[in-house]
Amino acid sequence: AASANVQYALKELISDFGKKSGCEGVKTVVASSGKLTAQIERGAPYHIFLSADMKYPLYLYRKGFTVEKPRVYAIGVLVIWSMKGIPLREKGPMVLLSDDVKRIAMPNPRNAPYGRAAREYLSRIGLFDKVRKKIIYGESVSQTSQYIFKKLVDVGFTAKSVVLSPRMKGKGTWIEVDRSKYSPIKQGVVLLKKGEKNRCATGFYRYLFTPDAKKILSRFGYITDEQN
Amino acid sequence: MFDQQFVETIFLTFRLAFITTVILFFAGLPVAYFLAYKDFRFKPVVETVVSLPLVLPPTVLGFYLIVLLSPEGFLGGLIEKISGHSLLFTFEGLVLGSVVYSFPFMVHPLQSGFSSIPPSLIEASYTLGKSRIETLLKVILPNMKPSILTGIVLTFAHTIGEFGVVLMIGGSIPGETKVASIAIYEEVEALNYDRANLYALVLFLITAFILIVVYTVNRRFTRAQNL
Amino acid sequence: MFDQQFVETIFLTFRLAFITTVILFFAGLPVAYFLAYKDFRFKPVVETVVSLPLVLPPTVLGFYLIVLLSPEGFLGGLIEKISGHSLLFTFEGLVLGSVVYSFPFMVHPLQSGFSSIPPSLIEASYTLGKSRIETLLKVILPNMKPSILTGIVLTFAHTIGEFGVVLMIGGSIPGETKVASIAIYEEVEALNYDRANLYALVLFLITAFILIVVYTVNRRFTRAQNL
Amino acid sequence: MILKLEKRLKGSEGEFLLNVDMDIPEGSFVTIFGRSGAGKTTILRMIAGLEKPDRGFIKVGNSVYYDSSAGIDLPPQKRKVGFVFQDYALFPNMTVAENILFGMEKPDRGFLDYLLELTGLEKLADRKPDTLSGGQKQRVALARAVARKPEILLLDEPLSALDMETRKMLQEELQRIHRDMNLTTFLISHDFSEVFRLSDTVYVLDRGSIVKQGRPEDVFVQERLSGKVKFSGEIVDIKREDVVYIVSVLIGNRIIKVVADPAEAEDLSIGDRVVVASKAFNPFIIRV
Amino acid sequence: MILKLEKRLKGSEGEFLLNVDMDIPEGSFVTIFGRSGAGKTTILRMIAGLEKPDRGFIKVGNSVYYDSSAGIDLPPQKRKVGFVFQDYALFPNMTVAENILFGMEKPDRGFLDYLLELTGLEKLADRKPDTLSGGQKQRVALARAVARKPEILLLDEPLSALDMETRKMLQEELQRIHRDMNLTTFLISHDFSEVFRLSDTVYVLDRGSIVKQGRPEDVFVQERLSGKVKFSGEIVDIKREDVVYIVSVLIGNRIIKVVADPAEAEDLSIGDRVVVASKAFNPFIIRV
Ligand SMILES: Nc1ncnc2c1ncn2[C@@H]1O[C@H](COP(=O)(O)OP(=O)(O)OP(=O)(O)O)[C@@H](O)[C@H]1O
Ligand SMILES: Nc1ncnc2c1ncn2[C@@H]1O[C@H](COP(=O)(O)OP(=O)(O)OP(=O)(O)O)[C@@H](O)[C@H]1O
Ligand SMILES: [Mg+2]
Ligand SMILES: [Mg+2]
Repeated sequence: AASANVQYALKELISDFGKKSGCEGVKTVVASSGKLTAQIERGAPYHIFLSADMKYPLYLYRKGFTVEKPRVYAIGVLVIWSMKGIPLREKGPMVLLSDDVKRIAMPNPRNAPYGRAAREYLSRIGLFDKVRKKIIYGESVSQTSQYIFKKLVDVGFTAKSVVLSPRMKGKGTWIEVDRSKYSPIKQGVVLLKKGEKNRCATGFYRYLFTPDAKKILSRFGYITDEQN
Repeated sequence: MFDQQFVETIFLTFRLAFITTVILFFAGLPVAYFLAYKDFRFKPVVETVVSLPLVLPPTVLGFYLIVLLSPEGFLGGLIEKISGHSLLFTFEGLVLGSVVYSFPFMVHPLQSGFSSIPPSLIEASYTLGKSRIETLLKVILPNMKPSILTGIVLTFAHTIGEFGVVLMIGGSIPGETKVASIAIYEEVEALNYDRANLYALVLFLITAFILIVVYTVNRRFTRAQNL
Repeated sequence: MFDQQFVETIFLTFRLAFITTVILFFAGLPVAYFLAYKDFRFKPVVETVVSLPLVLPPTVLGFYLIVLLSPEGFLGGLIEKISGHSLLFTFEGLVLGSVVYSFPFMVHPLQSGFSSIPPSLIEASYTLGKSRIETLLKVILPNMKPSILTGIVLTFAHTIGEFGVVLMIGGSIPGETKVASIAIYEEVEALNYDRANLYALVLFLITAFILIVVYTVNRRFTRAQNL
Repeated sequence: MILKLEKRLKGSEGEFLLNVDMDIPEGSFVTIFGRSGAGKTTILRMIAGLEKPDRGFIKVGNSVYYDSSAGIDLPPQKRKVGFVFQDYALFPNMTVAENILFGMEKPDRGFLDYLLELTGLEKLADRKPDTLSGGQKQRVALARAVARKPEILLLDEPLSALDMETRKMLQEELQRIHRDMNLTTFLISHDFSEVFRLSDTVYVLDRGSIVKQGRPEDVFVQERLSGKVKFSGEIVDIKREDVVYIVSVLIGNRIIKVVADPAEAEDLSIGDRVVVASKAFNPFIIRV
Repeated sequence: MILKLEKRLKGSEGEFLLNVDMDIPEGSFVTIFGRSGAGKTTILRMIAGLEKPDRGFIKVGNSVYYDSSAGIDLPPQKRKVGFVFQDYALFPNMTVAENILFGMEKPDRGFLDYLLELTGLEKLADRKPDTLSGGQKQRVALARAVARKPEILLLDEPLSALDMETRKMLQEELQRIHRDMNLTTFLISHDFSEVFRLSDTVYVLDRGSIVKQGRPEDVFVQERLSGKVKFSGEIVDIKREDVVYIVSVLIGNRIIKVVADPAEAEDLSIGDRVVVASKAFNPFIIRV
């Protein structure tokens, strides 16, 4: 099971892992972290849970559904993205204050880590209260990305993995925001008790921390431990 | 416990359900009337089109609505040209989305209600010089109360519970488009089960209260004959 | 384009919708019959309870179902004790969830259909020595076809489109619980709009085809009299 | 069969008590006669089990259909009655033939054909009731009620929508059915001739109570004369012819022309109800 | 008014063509008489605009209701007709009073009270049709049709479910309404006396064609005699009394007892249709 925003990278990881280990056809189930957590709690037959943050894996760990403590397999990177030609590169984040920007999308901070990061970032640079009225909340990173991509909003916050995804690559303009102005978006993974006995599951879990995997992850816009 | 945002959200929810139901009743009536009393070649096609919004997952329907309503979309452009602003991420947009999504829930029961009226009643009204409209209001509608009730209850309850479309085209703006179903969803996602339960409970109680009143009043007027 | 998983998913979707509709028809009939023909004090309460599943956002309903059906939950424990395995994350579980969620869509139209039958027809059948069952099958049901159609179409289409409950208690397991609505959701989430559109289109076309056939056959039998 | 029924009804002149007590030999043909709203239909409905008396007792042959004191109340299905409803209550989803077949315990094609022929509906066998004329519907209702081969036949104005000719024919058939199947038959009718022709016993009901009962001729005929004759009728025309007036009086379906002198005629006008009498009347009978 | 109608119908003996051509003076009272399924109701429905002739022409006063060649087809609302339906078609959601009021162009309490009294429904004014007896429903239907003060009154067996007494009373009222409001009235009835009492002209319809027309007495009465009398009737009883037989013959609602000698009586049996004749008959009239 994996939360939505890791799935592009996940596809590559799985095929790479498949080639190397012979575990073909690792199946993925994609939903939001909250739903997956609720399901796992009730005995969903998942082996590994790749979350978009640490909260959900920790929750499951505390409740005793995991084999060991959650580990960080990647750190997400927040970007501001626009399809409407807002001069992000030139003016930086302050462009959000301009009248050209009427609507700003961000994932909902209540349940999406990228949303929390975006809000924290805006508060730290003192913009949050000023742009509050312009904000539209997307349910998830991907919905927020849709809002941006469909030009329903002028700019928006999303994950770097989105703008680097095969479909979005090269569309619009985006900038990374100052990484020191928000707490790192640690993406946690846990090996679930149901997967403890499964050779492929444990194999894949271990594979996630190999350099091969890290290379793929960083290609998709994640920061992995070494670079940190 | 019941902070201001909570109350605001609940209120917004019932406002949306109420407005949607009212609009759908008046929008659904002519369509259902037409489908029940006219026979034409392509009627099955029209009936199918009426049912189709149901087939799409609400979020997907919401997605297509976004495409349609976005300033670049056909409808969105038109609306923006006329009214000066877009419907997306506004309460009006939510109403539109709910209306589209719940359309079949109103039209179908009304249509089957219309077909259950004995034609001789309608003929009698016509020969008494009453226009179609007057016949509709005074003869047809009062004699299809169970179907009207079905349409209204299904639409109302469904609009309260619906969240896919709303989630898509609303943007969860507190006081404007953040209705209870979305609030509950968010709370569940955030693992705040207590608060989700509270929302659900309040929603449940208010709706249950409304429905019990409706059904009790209805029972007064149309007592079943124990057959 | 139509790889095996695609076909499998579409097939699973219609299988779910079909099974759910059949179950709901037979489960909804007695409830609707009872509500239409019996009058008792707490009837408004029962009617309200029947409508309430609608009020909850589907994912939330799904959430509560999970809680109920989990091996620790009351019902789940019972089921596991009896059948030896849990319903959660299985096709049977999906069916159960859809049945609960779509219940009002079947019961309401049937109930209003029952009330539209002139009591004298039922009396006539009784005096001809026909039992309640035979009267139901041969006299009542054939004369409330529009309502039955409404119930079936609403349930069927709604089950196809529903994804909140299914997502929650199904777990999106390919070939077992991953129905089209979820597939679409996942593809949209993954920004694979083309594939999402393809799913939606195929779903649309098949359902449209089924509905057009149903409506055309129905038109044959119950022609509207242009009034 | 024994029939003791009590039920409060709301009529056009306020509440009243329907209260009847009848002891009817099995196999007899009983007519209930009375004004609109007197409670006739209600009696039949209670016999059929479609309505519950406030108090009462119904026994047919050896089986007790209803007994309020013993708490017995057979459901309609268990009472072997055939009911022709005042509003027909045909099943719209079935054709004429299917409606009739539905009445039978097991489908009997031969009997169906017989009933269709009896009611002159052969050509309409495959039509739905919606497209039938009033009289045609009524005939289907009759055929369907008989199809069940009931013990008791309850006929609520079964021929009222029919023309004289069809009606006479069906009356004869009803009589035959009644005799052949030894049915106890209850008829509600407003037609004197029908009542005379068909029934053994007439009960006249008024506001829920039986005010008269007996053989039709005892109940309806006040005068019995053979040498003298009196007909009541109505003046439909008065015409002057030379010095006398010719007064046309409608009696039954006949017009009698009576010569009246001007003094007499002055008193009369069209629409008056009159009696035509004759002192010297030597009737003889010619068979037709 | 002029009425030319053609329409193919499917009857009990196969298809037939309803084809009538009537020229009716405004204000007259017309009866359509005929067998079940002859097309009577269909004619009224076409006049009211509820059914479309295949071809035809309907003109009332100066307004053309229907003209197939000119493509004119007024909707029912524009035709000022009052229709009493064979199946009443009362509005179940309205009380008796509301049903009648609904028929009026504007509510007229006084007229309502008059109509309620006329039909003897005062006490039932607040009842819903479901709880009425057959005859009560029929009276509501009549009151509602009249309430509109129509130009043409179309009565499809409007009194068939009523007892003689109520029926006679309403016939008189119908006549008065007809005269007072100068209505053109069409009546469908199977009751001879009703037809005689009420109508100026009778059209006898058979399988869609008019086979006879004229004044009631011309259409129905074959013999005209005053010194001689003949009544057709039916034998309801034969009893031996000493050496003679007393034969009871039902004529209209009367029983005539005729003395017959054994030779005569041998030939007769109950149920036979007979003619009672008398050579010497000196009728006189007594007003009642
Ligand atoms: N909708 C219809 N479709 C086909 N045939 C019809 C339809 N309505 C009536 N008919 C047929 O037309 C004929 C005339 O019907 P109509 O109702 O005019 O008869 P009627 O003279 O009023 O008879 P009754 O005295 O029995 O009421 C009947 O044989 C009937 O079966
Ligand atoms: N469901 C009911 N509730 C209250 N009153 C009723 C109900 N059904 C019938 N009545 C009343 O009971 C009385 C008797 O009705 P019933 O139908 O037995 O009359 P009826 O003798 O058959 O008259 P008709 O010859 O007019 O058919 C009527 O005055 C009627 O209004
Ligand atoms: Mg009656
Ligand atoms: Mg007729």
